[in-house]
Amino acid sequence: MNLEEINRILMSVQQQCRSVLTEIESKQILQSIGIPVSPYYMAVSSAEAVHYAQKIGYPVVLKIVSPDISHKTDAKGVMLNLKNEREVEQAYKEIMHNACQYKADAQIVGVSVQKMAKKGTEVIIGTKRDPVFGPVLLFGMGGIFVEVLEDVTLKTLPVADEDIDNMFKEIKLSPLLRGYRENPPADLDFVKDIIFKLAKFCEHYPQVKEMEINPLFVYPSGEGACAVDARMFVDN
Amino acid sequence: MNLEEINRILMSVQQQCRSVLTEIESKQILQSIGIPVSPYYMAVSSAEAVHYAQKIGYPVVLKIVSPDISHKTDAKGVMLNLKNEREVEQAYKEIMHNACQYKADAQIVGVSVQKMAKKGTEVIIGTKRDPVFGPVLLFGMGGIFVEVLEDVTLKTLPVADEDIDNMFKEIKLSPLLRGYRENPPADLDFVKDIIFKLAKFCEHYPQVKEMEINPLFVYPSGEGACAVDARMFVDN
Amino acid sequence: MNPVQSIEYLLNPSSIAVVGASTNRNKHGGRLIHHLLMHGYTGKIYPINPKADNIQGLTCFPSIKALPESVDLACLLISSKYLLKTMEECVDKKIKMVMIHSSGFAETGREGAKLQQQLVEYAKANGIRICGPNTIGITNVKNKVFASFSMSMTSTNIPVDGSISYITQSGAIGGAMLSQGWDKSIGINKWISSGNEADLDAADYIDYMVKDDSTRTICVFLEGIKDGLKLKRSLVKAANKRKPVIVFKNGRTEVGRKSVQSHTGLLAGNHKVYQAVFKQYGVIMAESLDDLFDFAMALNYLSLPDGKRVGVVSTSGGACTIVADRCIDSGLEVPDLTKESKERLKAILPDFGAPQNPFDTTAQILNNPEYLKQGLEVLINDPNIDAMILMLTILAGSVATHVAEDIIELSQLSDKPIIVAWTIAENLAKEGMNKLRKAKVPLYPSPERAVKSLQVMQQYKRFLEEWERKKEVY
Amino acid sequence: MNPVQSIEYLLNPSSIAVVGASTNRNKHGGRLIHHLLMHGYTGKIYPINPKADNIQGLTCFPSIKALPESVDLACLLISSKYLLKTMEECVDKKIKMVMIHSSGFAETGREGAKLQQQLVEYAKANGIRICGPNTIGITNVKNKVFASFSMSMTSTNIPVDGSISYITQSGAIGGAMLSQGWDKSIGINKWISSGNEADLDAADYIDYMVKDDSTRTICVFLEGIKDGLKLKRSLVKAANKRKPVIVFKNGRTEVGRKSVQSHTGLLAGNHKVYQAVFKQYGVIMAESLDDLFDFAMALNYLSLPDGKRVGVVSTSGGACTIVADRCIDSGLEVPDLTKESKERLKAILPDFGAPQNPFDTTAQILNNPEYLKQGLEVLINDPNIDAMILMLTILAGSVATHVAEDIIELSQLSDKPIIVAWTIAENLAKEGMNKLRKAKVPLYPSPERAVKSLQVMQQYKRFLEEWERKKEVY
Ligand SMILES: CC(C)(COP(=O)(O)OP(=O)(O)OC[C@H]1O[C@@H](n2cnc3c(N)ncnc32)[C@H](O)[C@@H]1OP(=O)(O)O)[C@@H](O)C(=O)NCCC(=O)NCCS
Ligand SMILES: CC(C)(COP(=O)(O)OP(=O)(O)OC[C@H]1O[C@@H](n2cnc3c(N)ncnc32)[C@H](O)[C@@H]1OP(=O)(O)O)[C@@H](O)C(=O)NCCC(=O)NCCS
Ligand SMILES: [Ca+2]
Ligand SMILES: [Ca+2]
Repeated sequence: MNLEEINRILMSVQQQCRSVLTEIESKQILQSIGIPVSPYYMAVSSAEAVHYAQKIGYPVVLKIVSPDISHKTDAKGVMLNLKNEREVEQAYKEIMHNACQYKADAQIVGVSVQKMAKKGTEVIIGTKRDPVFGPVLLFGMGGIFVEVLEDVTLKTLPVADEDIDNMFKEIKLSPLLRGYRENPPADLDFVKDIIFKLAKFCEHYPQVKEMEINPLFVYPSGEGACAVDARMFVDN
Repeated sequence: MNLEEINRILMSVQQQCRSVLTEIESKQILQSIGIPVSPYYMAVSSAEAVHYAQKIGYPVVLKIVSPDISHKTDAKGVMLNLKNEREVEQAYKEIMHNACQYKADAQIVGVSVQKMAKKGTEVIIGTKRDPVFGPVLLFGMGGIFVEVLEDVTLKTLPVADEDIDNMFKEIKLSPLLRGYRENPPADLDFVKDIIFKLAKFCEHYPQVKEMEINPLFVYPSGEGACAVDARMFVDN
Repeated sequence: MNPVQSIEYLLNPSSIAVVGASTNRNKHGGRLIHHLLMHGYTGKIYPINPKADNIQGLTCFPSIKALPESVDLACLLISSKYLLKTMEECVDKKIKMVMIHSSGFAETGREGAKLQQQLVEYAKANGIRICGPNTIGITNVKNKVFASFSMSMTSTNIPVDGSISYITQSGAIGGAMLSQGWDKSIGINKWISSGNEADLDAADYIDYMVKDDSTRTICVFLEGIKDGLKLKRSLVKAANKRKPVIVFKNGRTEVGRKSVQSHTGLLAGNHKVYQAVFKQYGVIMAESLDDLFDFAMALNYLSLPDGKRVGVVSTSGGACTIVADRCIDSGLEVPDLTKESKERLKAILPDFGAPQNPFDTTAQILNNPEYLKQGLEVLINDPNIDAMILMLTILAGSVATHVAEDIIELSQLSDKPIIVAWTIAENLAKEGMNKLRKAKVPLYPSPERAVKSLQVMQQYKRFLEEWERKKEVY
Repeated sequence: MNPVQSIEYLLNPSSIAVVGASTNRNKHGGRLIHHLLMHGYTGKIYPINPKADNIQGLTCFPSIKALPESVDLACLLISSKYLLKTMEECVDKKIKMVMIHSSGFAETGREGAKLQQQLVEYAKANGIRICGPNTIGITNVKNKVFASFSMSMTSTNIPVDGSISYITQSGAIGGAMLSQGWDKSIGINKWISSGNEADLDAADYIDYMVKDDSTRTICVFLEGIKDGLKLKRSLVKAANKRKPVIVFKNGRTEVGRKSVQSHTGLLAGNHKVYQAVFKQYGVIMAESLDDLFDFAMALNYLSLPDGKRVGVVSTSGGACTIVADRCIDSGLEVPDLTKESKERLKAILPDFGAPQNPFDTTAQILNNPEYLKQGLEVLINDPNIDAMILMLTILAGSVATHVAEDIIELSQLSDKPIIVAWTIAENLAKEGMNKLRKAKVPLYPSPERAVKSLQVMQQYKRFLEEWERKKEVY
């Protein structure tokens, strides 16, 4: 864990009396605890956006970055699969426009330019603080499943290796993780490692009230996983 | 219902002492009872495949057609999203090769060239004959869900309007049908109409033992649905 | 003779011949005669046994042929070998209805199945109907007909004003549950052990019960059915007459199906298809054995609730919470009370009581049992409430009897259903509990069983509304 | 004094002062004294009541101060207004453990919560521990301590050799279930109504029961907990000692949580998080109230099964199917028997019997009750079988008693668990059923409750194996 980096970010959020970290700040923290994220850059103009898009390599994703907008999709602040300069410029303008429509007074940090991550099995990993039992880990299938099916399972800390294995078995769609029909088994060891890292981070920083990686793209065994979107909330 | 067309197909299958209809035969029957299918042509050479692909317009799908191969994906006999001539030719050769690998003695009718249907909500509709209660209708979410979650519901004939409405409510993922987050509600009236047509067909032709449309792509309300794959089994 | 008429002879015979009657009351033939006499059967009993001339005080005849007159019902309790000969004598004697208790037919395999088939063909050809074979008997409490050798017939204080009918394809399970139900004063009036259903089957018996005015609710323990369409026709008749049919379907899993096949020769069938049929035709599914009579009590004694808003009253805070949780988890609601109701509750409550739904009378009820009745009255008359669930805990002796009387009084004044859960050892509140049972207030030993029964009533109400809209298709 | 020592004084007091004792046996103070005397409490009882000098034959003292010596336990049954003064007297008298029965504290809202807080602070400052307030009392059957005014104390033939301990945060639910459990001869030995848990809480009581050698199984009726980490520490101790903890968690839904809050002042908390904790720490969750003692019976009396392969024996084909279905639906298996077992079954069976698992003795058992024992013996000794479920139906009278004796004999010979479901009216097979209960063979009124209890044993076995692998992390 890269403690200075984490403390720096948390300190700056606190100074701005904020309790919500931006996606970028959340991803920076994930990186400093050893969790891979899709590469990203912060652009504050459409030209910068194009510059970074070329640097990362198409296709790219543009997302609004603002502490006041946590549901980016509702604010139409996410443009996927942008394949060339023109589309990036167009997307930048639209995102900025939609953000004002959505929340006129929102403080806009800029637009993040991210690599369009390779499709993987979508899962969700999170932590929350329960008033009675302390930090709680959450694991479930991502996207529509987690909401419609509520296909999630919880564990409280401290948590053992066997408990994480149970998490993978307890969810209804667990066959999808262990390889189903033509899709190969997911890299669950890698996911377990991510969960342990989040647990350690959670214990180390009690001021972090809630954290969510949704979605985490999990690739076939041996190919790891990638945090595609993340949110964090701190006590203030 | 176009009875002559149906009788013609069933007669020919019977003459060949077959109990399994090919995808094409099944789709012809669906069309003659008024159920839309993705446009298709039968090609018996890679040149014919390219010709039909241009006629339908890219992207296209190529699928093996053989009464002895009902699980086409297991036989690697399905190639999706073919965008140009070269890909169609390549796909044709591969499919034929895979089919022999899969079942050397399989009687190959040819390769069907189909329009790559616009993505919709995947559902599964089927009928089966129960030894005690006669014809039974099946409805559920398509693809992986139906298998891993067994998210299906049954009704026996005769069936009323209210029973079909109940089918749409009884499945676990029913919120996905009634419009969820950014995806609009599915054209359930159209699906109901398809189910009634299948029920009538089933009562009319008791020799049809089992039938399955998997997947049926359902589009937003008012935009109908399209049977993308179908199977039928008859008593023989 | 059509099935319904023949079942009239089965359940209301004015005369019964018992072939294989015995003086020995440890044998089936002896027990059946004893049970008929013990419960005061009013018709004529003709024991048939070549070796005896008097059985338990009744003149005995050597054979059916020797009978002075025909009889409405012949109970055949002799080994399958002699059956065909006895059937011939029955035909000659113009007997229309026979109950064949002997086992050794389809339930024992191919040989037995063949024998059973011969029997059925002979009966069909000669206009005689069969209940069974392999049946443990029938009961019609109101008409004092206890024609069965099941030990359940030895139950005491059997309720005489019942209107629940119970059809079972398993004699042993049927008898076991009948004894439990009667022991709890549940009004099971007509009982039919249908055995292998070689001739008359569950659908025929349901048809009879649908027509029978003294039957309000039909319970069925079902292992399998040969003619599904015939069953559907019977269920349509029940739905049209708004008579609830509650079914426990046995043989749901692969191992269960094999077990049904090997014990009855019947095909248990595809459980998912049965569930679909039950849902379409309004059959209430008993998930566990207890559900059968739990649901029958609620459906039989009470009028259906208008909606799913439940008023909860209890003598304990913990109990209020259990019932509230259970209602929400089974799709019922526990709504807030109107402003007027809250005011009326405040007026009768001690200072620390909370005027809300669920309403906890607290232990104050021990000093002032009136609380419960006053609380109940406010909630049951609240327009936001469709039905009441009342959970009693450790009220004993006189307080308990007093509370029971109040509940009975209120349930007669309102047609909103009141269901009672009473978690206490029977012997501590015997008198109060028996008053509730006599007054046909549904009483359950645990909160979960009480809530489930109310939920089923509400589910049946919604089915009847749906049935009105769709019945012409059926 | 640490919690475990103080609870020793609570459950094994050699002397008890009852402040608010009364001659009037309809008042709580009168009932508590009466129950102590009725069950032969061996220690000294000091009733405290300024208005009386003799209560139910015991010399009465005007106040704690007036007592000739200190006491191990003081039961305070006076209105909350006088409590603080009485507590001061207890401190002067060196009394270490008080049980405060009075309500009117946190469960009544902010005022009461403040009063409760004052009480707790005073007690802490002066080294006195509190059970309650708002507790209905405690029981320790083996030591004849029935210090409670709950009506459940009037239960008769309470089993004296029990080893189940039951902690409840709801006095009324606690008493209601205690009376039901004892009525079924379930061996509940120690019982604690913990009330508002202002000082000693469920975690403390679990710690005590884990250390207590006469406790084999711990049941808890839980509404909410303030200190979750403390509870986790207690569950670790229980797991390390392989003592099963069974919890019914109340307040699971939104409405339920509000109800717990308004009746106890406790926070019911997030039910999903509680479920996660219970799964991680091996707590067995009672889904319904009946589950608490159903599971306790199986876990307390039997050794855990090695696996999930179940042998099913019944006197009825229908019952075989119900149990088989239920086993499969709850993740257990009903495996085939070995060739040898099948041969041995064939040898003892009449021609038409089927040598298989599930094994149906058919009604032949009435003529030859030995069948059941012989069948049971073959299955329980089959290497493919880890546990037995036996379902009896309508065996009555002497046959029933005979069969019960056979089952008891077999269960003593084998350490594979045998669980019995007996669906029959109690009065028809009283003698047989009581023999099974006395011999500590788990007996259930329905097949579903029997299978669920075996499934829980198997689940706990798997937890203990997992715990060995992961306990150093905890
Ligand atoms: C039908 C059945 C009970 C007869 O068995 P049983 O009582 O041992 O047979 P018995 O040979 O003793 O015959 C019974 C009586 O009928 C008499 N009997 C025999 N043949 C007779 C005949 N043709 N006509 C009249 N009486 C006859 C016998 O003498 C005997 O009387 P007794 O006791 O005074 O000597 C037996 O074959 C059977 O099927 N048992 C299972 C029944 C069952 O469990 N059914 C449903 C369970 S869900
Ligand atoms: C504690 C409680 C029971 C007392 O109520 P009560 O019995 O009506 O109160 P009383 O005023 O009658 O006092 C009880 C007795 O103590 C006596 N008493 C009163 N103050 C006393 C004092 N300071 N010291 C000793 N005795 C006292 C009274 O004279 C009375 O005796 P009596 O019956 O011989 O006259 C009541 O306040 C209460 O809290 N009830 C709810 C208890 C409960 O249900 N707890 C848990 C349920 S889960
Ligand atoms: Ca009424
Ligand atoms: Ca043993």
